[in-house]
Amino acid sequence: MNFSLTDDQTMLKDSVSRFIDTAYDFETRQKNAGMDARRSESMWQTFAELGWTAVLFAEADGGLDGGPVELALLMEQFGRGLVIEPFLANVVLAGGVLKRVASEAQKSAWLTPMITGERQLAFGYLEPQSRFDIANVALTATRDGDSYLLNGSKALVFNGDAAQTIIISARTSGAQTDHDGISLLAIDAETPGISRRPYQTVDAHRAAEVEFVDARIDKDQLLGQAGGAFGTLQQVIDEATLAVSSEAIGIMQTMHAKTVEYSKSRVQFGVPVGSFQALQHRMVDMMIACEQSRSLLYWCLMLAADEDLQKAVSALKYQVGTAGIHIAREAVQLHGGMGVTWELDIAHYFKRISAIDVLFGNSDYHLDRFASLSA
Amino acid sequence: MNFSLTDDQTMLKDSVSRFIDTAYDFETRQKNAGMDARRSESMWQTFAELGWTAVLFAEADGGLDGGPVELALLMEQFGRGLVIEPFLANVVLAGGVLKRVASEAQKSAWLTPMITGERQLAFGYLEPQSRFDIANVALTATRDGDSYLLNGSKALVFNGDAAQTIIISARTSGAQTDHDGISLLAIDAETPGISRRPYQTVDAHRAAEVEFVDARIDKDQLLGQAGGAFGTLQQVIDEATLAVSSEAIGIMQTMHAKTVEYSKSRVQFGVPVGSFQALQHRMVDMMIACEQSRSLLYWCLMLAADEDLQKAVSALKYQVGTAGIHIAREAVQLHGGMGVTWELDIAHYFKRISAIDVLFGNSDYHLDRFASLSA
Amino acid sequence: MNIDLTREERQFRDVIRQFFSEKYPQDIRQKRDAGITLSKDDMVRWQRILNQAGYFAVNWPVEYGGTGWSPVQKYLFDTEMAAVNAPPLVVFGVKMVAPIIYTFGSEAQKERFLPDILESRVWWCQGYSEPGAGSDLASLKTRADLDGDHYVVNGTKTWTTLGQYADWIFCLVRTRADVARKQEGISFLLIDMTTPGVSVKPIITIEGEHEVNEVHFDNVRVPCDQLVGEEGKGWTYGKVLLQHERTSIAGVAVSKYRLGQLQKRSRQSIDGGSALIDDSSFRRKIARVEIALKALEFTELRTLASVAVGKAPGPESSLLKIRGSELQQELDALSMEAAGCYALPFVPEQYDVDVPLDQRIGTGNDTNTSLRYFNNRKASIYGGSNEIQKNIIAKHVLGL
Amino acid sequence: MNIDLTREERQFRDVIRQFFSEKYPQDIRQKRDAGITLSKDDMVRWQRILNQAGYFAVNWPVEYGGTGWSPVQKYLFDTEMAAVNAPPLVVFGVKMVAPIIYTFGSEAQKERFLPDILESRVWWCQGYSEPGAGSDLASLKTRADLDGDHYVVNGTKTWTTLGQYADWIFCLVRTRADVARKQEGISFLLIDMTTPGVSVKPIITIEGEHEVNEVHFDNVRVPCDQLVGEEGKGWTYGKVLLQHERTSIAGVAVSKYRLGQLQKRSRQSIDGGSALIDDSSFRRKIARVEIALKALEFTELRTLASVAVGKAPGPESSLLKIRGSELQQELDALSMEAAGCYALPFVPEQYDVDVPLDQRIGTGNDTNTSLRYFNNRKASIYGGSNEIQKNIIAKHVLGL
Repeated sequence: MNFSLTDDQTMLKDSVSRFIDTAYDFETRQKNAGMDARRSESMWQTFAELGWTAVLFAEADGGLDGGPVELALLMEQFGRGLVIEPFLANVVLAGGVLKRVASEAQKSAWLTPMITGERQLAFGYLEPQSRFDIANVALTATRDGDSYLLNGSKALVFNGDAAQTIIISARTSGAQTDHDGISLLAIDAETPGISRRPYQTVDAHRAAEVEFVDARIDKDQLLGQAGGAFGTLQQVIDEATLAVSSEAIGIMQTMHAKTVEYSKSRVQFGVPVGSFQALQHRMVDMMIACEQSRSLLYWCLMLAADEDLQKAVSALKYQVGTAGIHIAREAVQLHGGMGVTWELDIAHYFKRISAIDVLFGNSDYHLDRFASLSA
Repeated sequence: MNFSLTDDQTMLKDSVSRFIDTAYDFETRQKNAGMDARRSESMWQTFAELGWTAVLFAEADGGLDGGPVELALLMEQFGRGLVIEPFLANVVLAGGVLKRVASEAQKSAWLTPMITGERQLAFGYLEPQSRFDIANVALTATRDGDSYLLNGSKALVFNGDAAQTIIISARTSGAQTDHDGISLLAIDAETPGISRRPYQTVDAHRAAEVEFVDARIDKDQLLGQAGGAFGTLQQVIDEATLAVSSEAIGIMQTMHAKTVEYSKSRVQFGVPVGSFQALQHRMVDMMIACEQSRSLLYWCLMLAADEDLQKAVSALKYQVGTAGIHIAREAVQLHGGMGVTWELDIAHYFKRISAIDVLFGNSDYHLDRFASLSA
Repeated sequence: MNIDLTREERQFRDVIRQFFSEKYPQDIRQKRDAGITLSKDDMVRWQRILNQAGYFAVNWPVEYGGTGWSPVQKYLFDTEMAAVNAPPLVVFGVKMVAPIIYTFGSEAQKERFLPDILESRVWWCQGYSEPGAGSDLASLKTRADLDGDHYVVNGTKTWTTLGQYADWIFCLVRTRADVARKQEGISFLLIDMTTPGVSVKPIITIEGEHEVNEVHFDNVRVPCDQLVGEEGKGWTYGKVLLQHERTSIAGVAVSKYRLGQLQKRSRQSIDGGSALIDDSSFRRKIARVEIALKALEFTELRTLASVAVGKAPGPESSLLKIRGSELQQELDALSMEAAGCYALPFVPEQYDVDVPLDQRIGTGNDTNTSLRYFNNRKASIYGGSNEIQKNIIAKHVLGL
Repeated sequence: MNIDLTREERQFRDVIRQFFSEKYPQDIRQKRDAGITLSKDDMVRWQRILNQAGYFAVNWPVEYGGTGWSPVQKYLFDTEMAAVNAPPLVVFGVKMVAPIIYTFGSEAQKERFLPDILESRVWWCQGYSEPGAGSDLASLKTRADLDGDHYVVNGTKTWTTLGQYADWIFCLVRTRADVARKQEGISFLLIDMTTPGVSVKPIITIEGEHEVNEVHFDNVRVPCDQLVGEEGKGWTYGKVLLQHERTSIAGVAVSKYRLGQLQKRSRQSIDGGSALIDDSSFRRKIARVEIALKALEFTELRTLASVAVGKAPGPESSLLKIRGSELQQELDALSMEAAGCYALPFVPEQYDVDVPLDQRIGTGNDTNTSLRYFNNRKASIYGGSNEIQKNIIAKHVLGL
């Protein structure tokens, strides 16, 4: 029984952490967040050069053979830095699909240039009506000779405005919420019949609503088996859930630390507000909530290949959802008026962690999934 | 809009309150709680002489024409005094059935002597399997000529050991959880075929498990319409729910007041523990929880005759259940070790309010009932 | 005990209800229902409509042009106004500074300031908090030094809501520093925002909107006749104000409207299948809020009933503030939950101009939800944070 | 990162598991499973069985007859023991006083006291708290005044668990009053309960059982060779003890067993129809506890892993205490909820003697549930209340 990192993992953690400290301060982040859809291209190039886009992929695919521990290490630091670069969309979501089911040719076309930073990817797995059910796929891909004809909508496609290639889940057979009959397809964003409506999200990430009207793609753009993609979809989303949960832990720990620091320096009634016992106990509760989240992350990391992983991921997401919102609200409250200003980073941590609760199913969704897997 | 009491109500309240202060101190209560099944007969006689057993009944039945407000006033003070006399069983439950559906002859036989304190009554509305569903009635009453033959069990029959007459719900037709087919019957406790297993409850009240094996009673012991008792049953249980909720408010307010007082006198680290801000805020939260409960009681009292009453009663019971347990736990915690001793009244308030949460459906049950009535 | 309205009260309610159904402008209503931020003009126009009907200065005595309404009448008015989602009044003039002026001001001040407030000709804002004086308001540092027949004001006020629209500001300022208690030496001053040396700097809040400001005073010369009441009594006046208009502090009427909207929203099917209300967890959360709101409503009515028989609302208004803000925030959170993923798009432009619902990102007002959710974290902070309210109750109610 | 056990650890676990399956007496097991309070004899007999197998002094060094186990081995042992619902050890001798004796005691004390503890010949109890010294333990007033080669002890100790069975008591007493800090002047004294002047008075706790006591000392003459270590160092020794054996403080293993029982219980149909687990609200509560318990288990494992690499468990044990007691109490409450109305009967006699399940009031162990629920409110109070634990974390971890 051993919770220590390997030397390589420690090096990775230190390098990301140092980068956040030295090259990704809040001011830089806010400047980049104000830029257009592509954000800072040079920043993304740096991510690629530092090898972070490669970590999660097999050496054969040009990757560094990292696993869930490496993912968690990266994401926790990204949380701490409030990173807005499209890592989740490119690497975890689209990359996660490609590494699992793409052919060698498909990998060369989309995965390799993503890893080098040359190509932007996105993954559309949600639709306006699907809420948290990834099997709720109404967008149809109808076989027509050597092509598929696509009709329908994808919602909240992260990085969907900058992406040159968009992977989507589509229904090739079955009813709207069937697990069977879902397929994965990679589509050039400029394909006729596709229209994108880009927007910013509350946490300064970028997304798009994507409409498909008789968009025609080649049958070679099918990823994996037609109709049999649900298992892959679930694995990718579970990995992404682990990723944002790790990010949430980075955010929680940061918010807690900043609140404790603030409480030591903010003087009211002639004393630091951190000397008030009611606030002290609340900051202890925040710490406990954060530590319990980290413990569940460890559980997930231990189980990475286990059949219980789904259950563990749901436990983790439930926990970071509830603990995250608890910690974030307390952090804002204990910062007083300053906590609700755009100027202070606390507000932006708050917004990111609020967004994370919604991503890939909220606390209630995962509590119910956990309970059903536990029964 | 007027929340004031009438002069008569004020007098009633003052008289009960004075009685609790002068004749029902904790020591007396504990002494009586240690007695056998009948407890202090003289105490019950006093209740009858003071007219409290008469308050809820029509003048024509020998009562004082009181309504829900009078009931709430009495019960709140009973809560404050941790009264163990069988008021709920005799007056609210059994009396509640009789005043609604008994014939004049039946009232003379059972209600009148109960009001004068000469006869003890009980009401068996639960069975071992029924949990909180009062329509779950498996005990059968089978018509056999001029008699009914009773077979089955009643659970947690309050005052069931002392009662000379036990009223029960019984199934005369329909399936086990049907609303139709439930009848109410009044039974002499000494009827052959009835066996009672008496016990004390955690809150020092008395109850019994009652078994019926071919117990034969006369058809005249049927109260109201055969098979049509569910509506009455529900009204009686709703009124009893209002009663124990009022009692709970008396308990909560007392626990809160005692905790505040204790915190002012208990010195640790050289200062009263009530000077610690974390505890101050928790005592404020207790006060708020108590006040919100009282507000919902007012809602119920305003609606007494309204169709929304069921919904309001469920809101109230949900609230006193959650607030009661919250306040009780905090009261014990803030009393420290003393809070978990038999010697201190706090422990006994804790147990009574815990019991009240279970009576007539717990918080979850009433939250769901409220939601279904709200939909 | 009797909650029934008197015949007069029922008639009053009917008249009010008819007024709202006839006079509440369609265009403003559409904006409100679509979650679009009102312009200054919208707000002024609506307040003037109210004033023409005699429904604006609800809290003022009749002699100054107020309604002279009873607490119950005010409660009914608030309830009817919220039921149609009409915009709440901008409180700084009519509800905040006016009572100070008509209670403690000179006759000249009453004549000079009250009519402009009544007719919404002058927009007021509030200068209480300072960067270093939040919960500990009495530690404020903005100085007003006497120089002939003027005060010279230097300092910074913050969290000044809608200060960007304001013509005048009422301030608590320090006129004496050599005092035993910091509450002493504070005075209540009215300042024209066009006076040289006054500057307003926007503060963008968490959700990205400009609602509050910092107001700087750099050697601002204020004529002494703009001092209200006695020098050094400002803290007392301010405190009276805080206890003055508390019957609606809980915001019950607005929360009830919002709960109703949320219930309506949650009964709609998302995709022809199940609705959110079919989720037992969400249904229970809604039920819990409905119960809590009913409890708060009756707490407010109990307070109102005490006020009606002549008791001043005391520290129990702290309870209303705490629970009121908590429930508002709970409704915010449930709205977020209902919106699901469509709580995430941040598209403020579609709420600045009138974008038709079907051309918006997301469904209905969902993408507006997060703005309110984030912004309203302030509800438990401003007006005396909930922690301060608990301190007040602990001290003044529990005697701790 | 790797949670897999080594081959040796797996073997160890298998041996332990076999031991429990073979040596855990059937009659004690039946009592435990039926919720019947064990007699003193039961407990002594079980501890002797453990000691014969060499599994009793799990925390002691080998030289004194201990197991010398690693933290992981202790964890595995606790887990296996809880999995069969075996009774936990009576901690006062083996886990509390013994480490003080073998760490700070004289050789003579070690020889005199340790073997009797090892073989459960002497029952110890704890004399720390006093009626006026609860959370503020260092304010204790029990005096030990030197008189020749004896201390004369006067005062009262309270919350002395199972003191009615005890032969000896270890006490913190004040040997000097003229000290700068109240923590100074406290000494650690071992007292034979049969010494004249010692009297034990039962305290009945909330649920009606006799578990704790007040112990009075009236001019009790204690030979000086029963002082452990140096005079005036008692507080230091006591604190070392507090941090000594914290790996099992959270009670995770026992809570896991109880959760399993509760899940089993909630899957049983009440009346041939639906089971409690079919109630979505109850199911979610169970799931929440399961998640929280898993989080706590991994928090404990993280602490264990630090201890294994040589780091002493510090203030994080306060976190284990807080969450551990909260979850125990949450399980108590859920058991109450599962029992429904059958939580109410108070029939202690059916748990004193072996009444067959089908002759009990209520179903299964339901009527026992409330006893545990009420009694266990102490979990957040004793051993340093959860408020004190939060103060410790605030000060020592957060630096507030």
